[in-house]
Amino acid sequence: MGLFRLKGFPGNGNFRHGIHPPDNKHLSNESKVEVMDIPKIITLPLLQHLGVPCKQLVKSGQMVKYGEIIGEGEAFISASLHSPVAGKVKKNTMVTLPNGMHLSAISIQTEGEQVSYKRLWDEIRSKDWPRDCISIYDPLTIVKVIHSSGVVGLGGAAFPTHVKVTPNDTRMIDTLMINGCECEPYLTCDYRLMKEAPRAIVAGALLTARAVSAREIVICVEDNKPDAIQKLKEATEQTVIKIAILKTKYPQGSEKQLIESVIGLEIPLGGLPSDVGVAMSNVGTMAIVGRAIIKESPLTHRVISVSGRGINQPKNLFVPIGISIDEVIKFCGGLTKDAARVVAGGPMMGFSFSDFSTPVTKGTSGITVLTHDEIKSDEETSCIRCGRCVDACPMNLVPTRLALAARYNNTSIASQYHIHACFECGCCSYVCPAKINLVQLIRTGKKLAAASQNL
Amino acid sequence: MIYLLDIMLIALTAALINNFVLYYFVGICPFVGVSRKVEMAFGMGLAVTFVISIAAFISWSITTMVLMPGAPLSAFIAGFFLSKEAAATIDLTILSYIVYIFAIASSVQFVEMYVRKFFPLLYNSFGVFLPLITTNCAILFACLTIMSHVVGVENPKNVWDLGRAITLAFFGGVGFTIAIVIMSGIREELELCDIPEPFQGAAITLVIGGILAIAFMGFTGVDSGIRNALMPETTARVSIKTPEQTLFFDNEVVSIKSHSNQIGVQ
Amino acid sequence: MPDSNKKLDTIKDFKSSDVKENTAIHVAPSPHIRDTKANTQKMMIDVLIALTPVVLVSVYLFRAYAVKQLLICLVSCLIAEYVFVRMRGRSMTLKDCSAGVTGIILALSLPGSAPWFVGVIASVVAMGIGKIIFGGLGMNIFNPAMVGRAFVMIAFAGLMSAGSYENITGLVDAVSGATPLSAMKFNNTSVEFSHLFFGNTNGSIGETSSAACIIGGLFLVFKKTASWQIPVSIVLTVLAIAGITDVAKAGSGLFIVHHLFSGALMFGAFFIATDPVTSPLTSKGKWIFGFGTGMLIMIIRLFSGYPEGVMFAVLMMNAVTPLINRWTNPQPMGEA
Amino acid sequence: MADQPTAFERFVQGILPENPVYRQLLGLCPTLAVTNGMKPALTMACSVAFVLLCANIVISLIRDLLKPHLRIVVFTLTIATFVTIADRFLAAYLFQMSKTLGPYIPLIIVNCLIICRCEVCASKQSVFTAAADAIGQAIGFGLALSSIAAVREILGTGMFFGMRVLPEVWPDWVIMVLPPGAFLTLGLLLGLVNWVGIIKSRRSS
Amino acid sequence: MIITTLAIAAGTMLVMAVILSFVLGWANKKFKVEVDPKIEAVIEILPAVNCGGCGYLGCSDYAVAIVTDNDPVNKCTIGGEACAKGLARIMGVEVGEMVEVFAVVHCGAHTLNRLKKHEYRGEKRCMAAHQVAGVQGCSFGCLGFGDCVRACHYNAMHIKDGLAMVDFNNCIGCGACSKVCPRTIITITGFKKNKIPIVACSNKDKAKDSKAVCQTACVACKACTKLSDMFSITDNLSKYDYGAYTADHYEPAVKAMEKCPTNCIHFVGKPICDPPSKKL
Amino acid sequence: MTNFRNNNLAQAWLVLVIATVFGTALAGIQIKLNPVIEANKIRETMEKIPSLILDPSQAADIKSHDLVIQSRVIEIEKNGISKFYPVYDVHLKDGSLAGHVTKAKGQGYADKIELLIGLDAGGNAITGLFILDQKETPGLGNRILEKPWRDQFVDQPSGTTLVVVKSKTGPNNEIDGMIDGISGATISSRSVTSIVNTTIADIRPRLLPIIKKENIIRQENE
Repeated sequence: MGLFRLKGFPGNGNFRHGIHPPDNKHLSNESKVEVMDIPKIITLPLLQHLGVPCKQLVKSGQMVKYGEIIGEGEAFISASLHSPVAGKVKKNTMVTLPNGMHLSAISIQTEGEQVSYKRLWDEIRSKDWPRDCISIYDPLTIVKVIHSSGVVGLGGAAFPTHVKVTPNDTRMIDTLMINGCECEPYLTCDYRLMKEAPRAIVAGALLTARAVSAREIVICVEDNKPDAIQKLKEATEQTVIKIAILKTKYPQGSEKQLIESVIGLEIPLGGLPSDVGVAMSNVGTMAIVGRAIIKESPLTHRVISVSGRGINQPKNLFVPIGISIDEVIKFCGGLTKDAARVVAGGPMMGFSFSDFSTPVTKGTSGITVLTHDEIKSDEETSCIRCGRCVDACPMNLVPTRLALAARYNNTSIASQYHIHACFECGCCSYVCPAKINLVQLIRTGKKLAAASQNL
Repeated sequence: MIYLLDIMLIALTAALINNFVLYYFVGICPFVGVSRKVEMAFGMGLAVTFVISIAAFISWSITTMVLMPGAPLSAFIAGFFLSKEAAATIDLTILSYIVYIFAIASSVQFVEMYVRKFFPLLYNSFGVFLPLITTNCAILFACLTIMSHVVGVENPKNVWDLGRAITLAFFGGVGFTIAIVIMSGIREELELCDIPEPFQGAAITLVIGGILAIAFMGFTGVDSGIRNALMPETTARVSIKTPEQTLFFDNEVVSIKSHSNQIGVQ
Repeated sequence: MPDSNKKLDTIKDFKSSDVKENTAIHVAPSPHIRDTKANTQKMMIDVLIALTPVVLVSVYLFRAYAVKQLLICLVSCLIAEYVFVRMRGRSMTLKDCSAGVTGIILALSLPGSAPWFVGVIASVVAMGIGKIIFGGLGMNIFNPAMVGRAFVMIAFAGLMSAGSYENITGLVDAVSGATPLSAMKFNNTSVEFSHLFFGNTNGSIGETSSAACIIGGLFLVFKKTASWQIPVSIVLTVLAIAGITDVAKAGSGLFIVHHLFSGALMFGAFFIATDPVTSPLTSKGKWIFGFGTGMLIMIIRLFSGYPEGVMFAVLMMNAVTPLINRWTNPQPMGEA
Repeated sequence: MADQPTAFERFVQGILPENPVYRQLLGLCPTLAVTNGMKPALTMACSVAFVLLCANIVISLIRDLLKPHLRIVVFTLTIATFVTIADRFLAAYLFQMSKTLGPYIPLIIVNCLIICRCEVCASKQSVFTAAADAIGQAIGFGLALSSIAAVREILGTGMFFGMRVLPEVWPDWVIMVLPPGAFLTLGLLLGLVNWVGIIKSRRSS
Repeated sequence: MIITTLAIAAGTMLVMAVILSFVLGWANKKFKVEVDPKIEAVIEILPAVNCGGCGYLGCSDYAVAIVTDNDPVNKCTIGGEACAKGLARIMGVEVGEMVEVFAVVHCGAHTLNRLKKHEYRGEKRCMAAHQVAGVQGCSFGCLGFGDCVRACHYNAMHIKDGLAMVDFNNCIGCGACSKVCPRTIITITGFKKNKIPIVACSNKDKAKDSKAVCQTACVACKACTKLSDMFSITDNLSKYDYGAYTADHYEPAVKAMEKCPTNCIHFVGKPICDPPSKKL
Repeated sequence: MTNFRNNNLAQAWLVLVIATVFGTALAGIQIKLNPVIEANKIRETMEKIPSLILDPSQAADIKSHDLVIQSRVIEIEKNGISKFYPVYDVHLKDGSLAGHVTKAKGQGYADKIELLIGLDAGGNAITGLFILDQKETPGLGNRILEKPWRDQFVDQPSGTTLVVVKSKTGPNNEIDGMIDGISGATISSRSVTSIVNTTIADIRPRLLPIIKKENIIRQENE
């Protein structure tokens, strides 16, 4: 600690503990982002973000155009929904999202004239994103447009972005941190985006910084992505944006860990980045923000990476939100024979699912298909208190104790040892030699603790 | 120096070597009952240590003043009715058990009421443990041990003074605290263990107590080791002769004829 | 757009089942990948590998005595584990090798001359009272091998003194009868360093050769199966206390050598105290644990009636390990 | 409290269903301390029986005079008196045994078992019932003590009541007559009793 | 000599007793702390032995726990049954006047009835599996990993063929199982008769969706509501009004059970642990 | 009247009565039993004296008032601590001095060990050793109770310091001053030996003057 200092930043580019899983990014990091074709049917769940579901605005049988608002996020913590295709609204269906949410979804049958998705992607990766005329945008307008465009964090949690950028009197934002770490193994969508469309990210970052009136903008990238760093450096020339090159380590991309790495501050337990004067956003989100404000087009598409040894042709794709995962997999050549588990997101924190008609949502950062060999795990044995999980936990918790407490439904011990501080990064499960499902147990323990507090 | 060493060894013996709980088996009830939480156990230990010291003070005073043969107070009162020699032999040690248990019970109750009224905060942290202590054998045991070192000791110079008495009691309480806190730590851990159903609760506590007792046996002889290390034996210097008694022996009967008093046994 | 329409048609024919064909997709909560390098069984096998030098030296030195003791303890530990686990109606746990490790460590900590039933009783106690009664591997508070050994040590004290060892091989002739530490404590005689280091002394079959223990122990530490903090802190503490005592007595230095390399110090520091189940979780806790163990070892060795203190010290520190864990419980990020 | 148990019920309950040691976990100090041989164990059991019987009878006789807030004081006073009597008789007529038992005879005063019986039974029921209760509980206590003492003495010395029952080759398990043996034996026996109880209740249900 | 000794002993005891009663009596008045009269009443009943057997720090601590935290009244081994009854009277928690309550599982699908089930690899707990999509098609039904079995202290829950079952002989209606069920399909229901009808389904999806995942799901066909007005349909799910249940409602309910096209109406309760179905 | 009823003393009348009654009863028991208990305590030591001084054959046919035992206490001061040795001078009926028995206490392995040491008249040799009280490890340390081991002390000259050896093998077998240690309980055997050594060293000089006095008395009688 402290031996290596990050140049120009208070932090040292590293955080306590963490793990080094094989990143397997080579499978897809050389393949350029490809643009998916317009799907025949689009399914848009009404809740694709954290918070309150949006209110459906269209009825069955109604015709919608590309980019038309079909669901309105009325509540503060909610996001609007826009149609990525032109077509006819069909009857609502029930979908079960990979994260277990069972909810109603608008489905749209493609009909009539469509926009070219290729053009949309070209727009994003073009080099003519403005860098100097940002000041023409009023901060409040920026927030409003972000809200109305339905922008949510594309890193995985899908937290509505306008909530983060809404100015707050009590907690002043000092630094805007753009998270380009992408510490999850396999995923390469952020990397490709940074490499192919750095200008859009920069534009979005400048706009967001203006909205939150941050003095500093930092783009954080792990040191295993030299190409992206190079491109970003070029794109950020003559701007205030700094680039922090961080140690490759999981979970470097978690906001608490990232802030510790770069700024050297710890977010208080149960607090938010804004408690230490930081606003944080994903690189993908920044590109979308730039697009929403400058091109005035809402969030309808995103970049995902489809990777893993269980897929025939790992690819990075520019897909419309609401496209069925079936089609995505089909586009990537289908599953191999030994595919065993399909995960929405990365293998550490993603959600596995079995129903391939599930749509891609705003929070889907990738689809990872793992093979039998990769997930083969030994039978669970007893915890021998070796302490490896303690040495791995980035939150400095004692996972084994939390997990045992959860297993024996002992919520008082669980709360005493701060079970709620766990953000389920999976480091402990990864290193556990006894193959105990620590994270899963802690997750149930959190539910139990919450339930017992409510009683 | 020698007195200090003596005190130190009494303390060490009471706290670790001959631990009240693990060697003498006194205070088993709270050891089994009130050892589920470390905070609880620590509070209990503190309360016991406090009460045991008070009880030792009271019982030592009563024993030396009233109960033991020739105690000043009872001899003084008896002096009104009897000759001086007879008054000096008044022996009330038979009342000792009753007196001790009453001294303990009333001091516990008094302290509890006092603390509860005037120090509610203190009461919440340690006063709540007080009622549990009356039936704690450790306190009575300490009083009895002190008594055995005060009454009926052959060598008048070996009779314990107040300092030794309180040291024994206080460190006996410390030893109790150590044992119960260790036990509570282990039992908190056991909350997360898959203990066979029949052994849950008291049984596993006793088994752990057994293993702890084994571990504490490692301290056996530490006191004499320290004594030998710090104070090697040296040769005698002065000698004083003391009064003589004549005794007669035969196979069946012992009779003692001494200059002062005569006790005949048939 | 005619092109895209044509493509839409192909997608229309495509069903969910096509993707899943010939594959067995299953679901599970995250994380989906695991570190495949380490598992409990491998850790236990590491311990077994680390024990090989000690076992080999003990067999070389004590011949049939060592073989007999090792076999008795190993077999009876395995049988005891089997029987007790069956009594509980739980799934068999022999596969994780922990019973084997306990058996071998137990055998190595017994003198070769101890009769057969000592090994058997020690094994049954180690497995039953030391382990299964707490719920099996990982739940035990005390080191099972040490519980077993302590039980027979106190139960059959007469049989457990290595003094009754009969010299058959002629290899162990440095001191007749007494172990180096008891010779030192009771007779004020000392043994050459080389004998202590290579093990040509009397004692429990595994503890005599410090060299073998150090080799095995370094392997364990290198494989990260055992933590390095505990052995280091134990050795440092013992070194410091023995050094101070030696200086106070104006000794020759042999005193330090004796305390470091004889008795079960090296064996205990590397193989017994490092048992992850019964030692603290955090590295701070491990330092405290090692320091406490070293202190207690020296207190027992210097003052108590026992010449040797590793077993009692480890048991006592096992008992306070939950408290150490409590005091050194890491503060979650952002809490402090 | 109309439905107080009858004398016979009290008597039977004390022996096994409400065994003071195994079921109620009362009076553990002497249970652990004096059970390294059958003789001290039985002497202790007899002393407890004597104190229990006398205290129960006396309390039952004066039960109508008891004031609620002073009842514990009276109990303690009575118990302490009878304990003193028992102690002195042992010292006078069984001197060696009295020396062996040492402070554990006076510690009967704080044995929860007796105060518990005074509270539960003697202060509410007639002399006859109280006596039956005392005898039942005393038998239960004696059984518990002798079961532990039997295990400890036989394993620890190969003897029973001081007479050799196991062959000479039997290696004495010295630990059994030392403090750890007391804890372990009681713990394991307690587990065994619980186990039998669990099996019984499983079968019946 | 003898007389004097006796007199002095008696005198010592008397003096001690007098001092004691004076000091404690005075202290009792002087240091009196006002407490809840209910707690005082409870303390009166408890034996005041302060043995700690209940796990509390003495009798008054237990009394406070009983009054303020509603702790069980039967923890005092010394006081025994009589004490527990007295305490129960003070606390007014008389058992026996209330309707018997039991746990009821609102799901009737065994493994074979479930469609779109996938192998689940992970912690075998309902709470963990509930957070994973696609363990089984139905998002409402019983996961069958037995969180309720582990929560039950009375050996009254069993998993049979992937479905939680209540053993009504052992169930005391404590509600521990319903608290841990992540899908809240276990409810604690008052049983006015030995057997009452339940709707063994919790799927709130429309008929098409629920049929797709389960053979025995309620399809909200309203057949039962026509036969008995005790049934009502809310959220595509039939519900039974237990509160108004009387003996008169037995026959219509039986008819409804027979009529139900997916066999999701069952009669459950004592004396049998019910594997309820007529055809399957 | 009501005032009186509420008085603490009036409330506690039962306690007062019981306390008084019980106190009297106990005192009665004390008066009755105390002599027996005291005698027990003395008998404990007295019973052992003949076997410690006399040959076993002699000890067996000791008759009424065959021995006259004179007790005294010898106080030794060392390092500021004074030690007390109760010494019993045993005379035969004819007035001749048979020997001395002394009670000695010392630290053993586990706890204090209390011994009776028998010395011949003049304190020149040990005639017997008996262990009154010990808490040594059963099976190991408490083998000091065994007669064969204790008998090693008999006939050892009191002038030499006794030494515990590992095993008295070979020609050393009969050498004075060697005590065979108990295997596995070196500390206990050493403790006993050192208590014996210290005691004899302490009291031997104090025995001699009396012996002289006894001799003078006898001579005068003759």
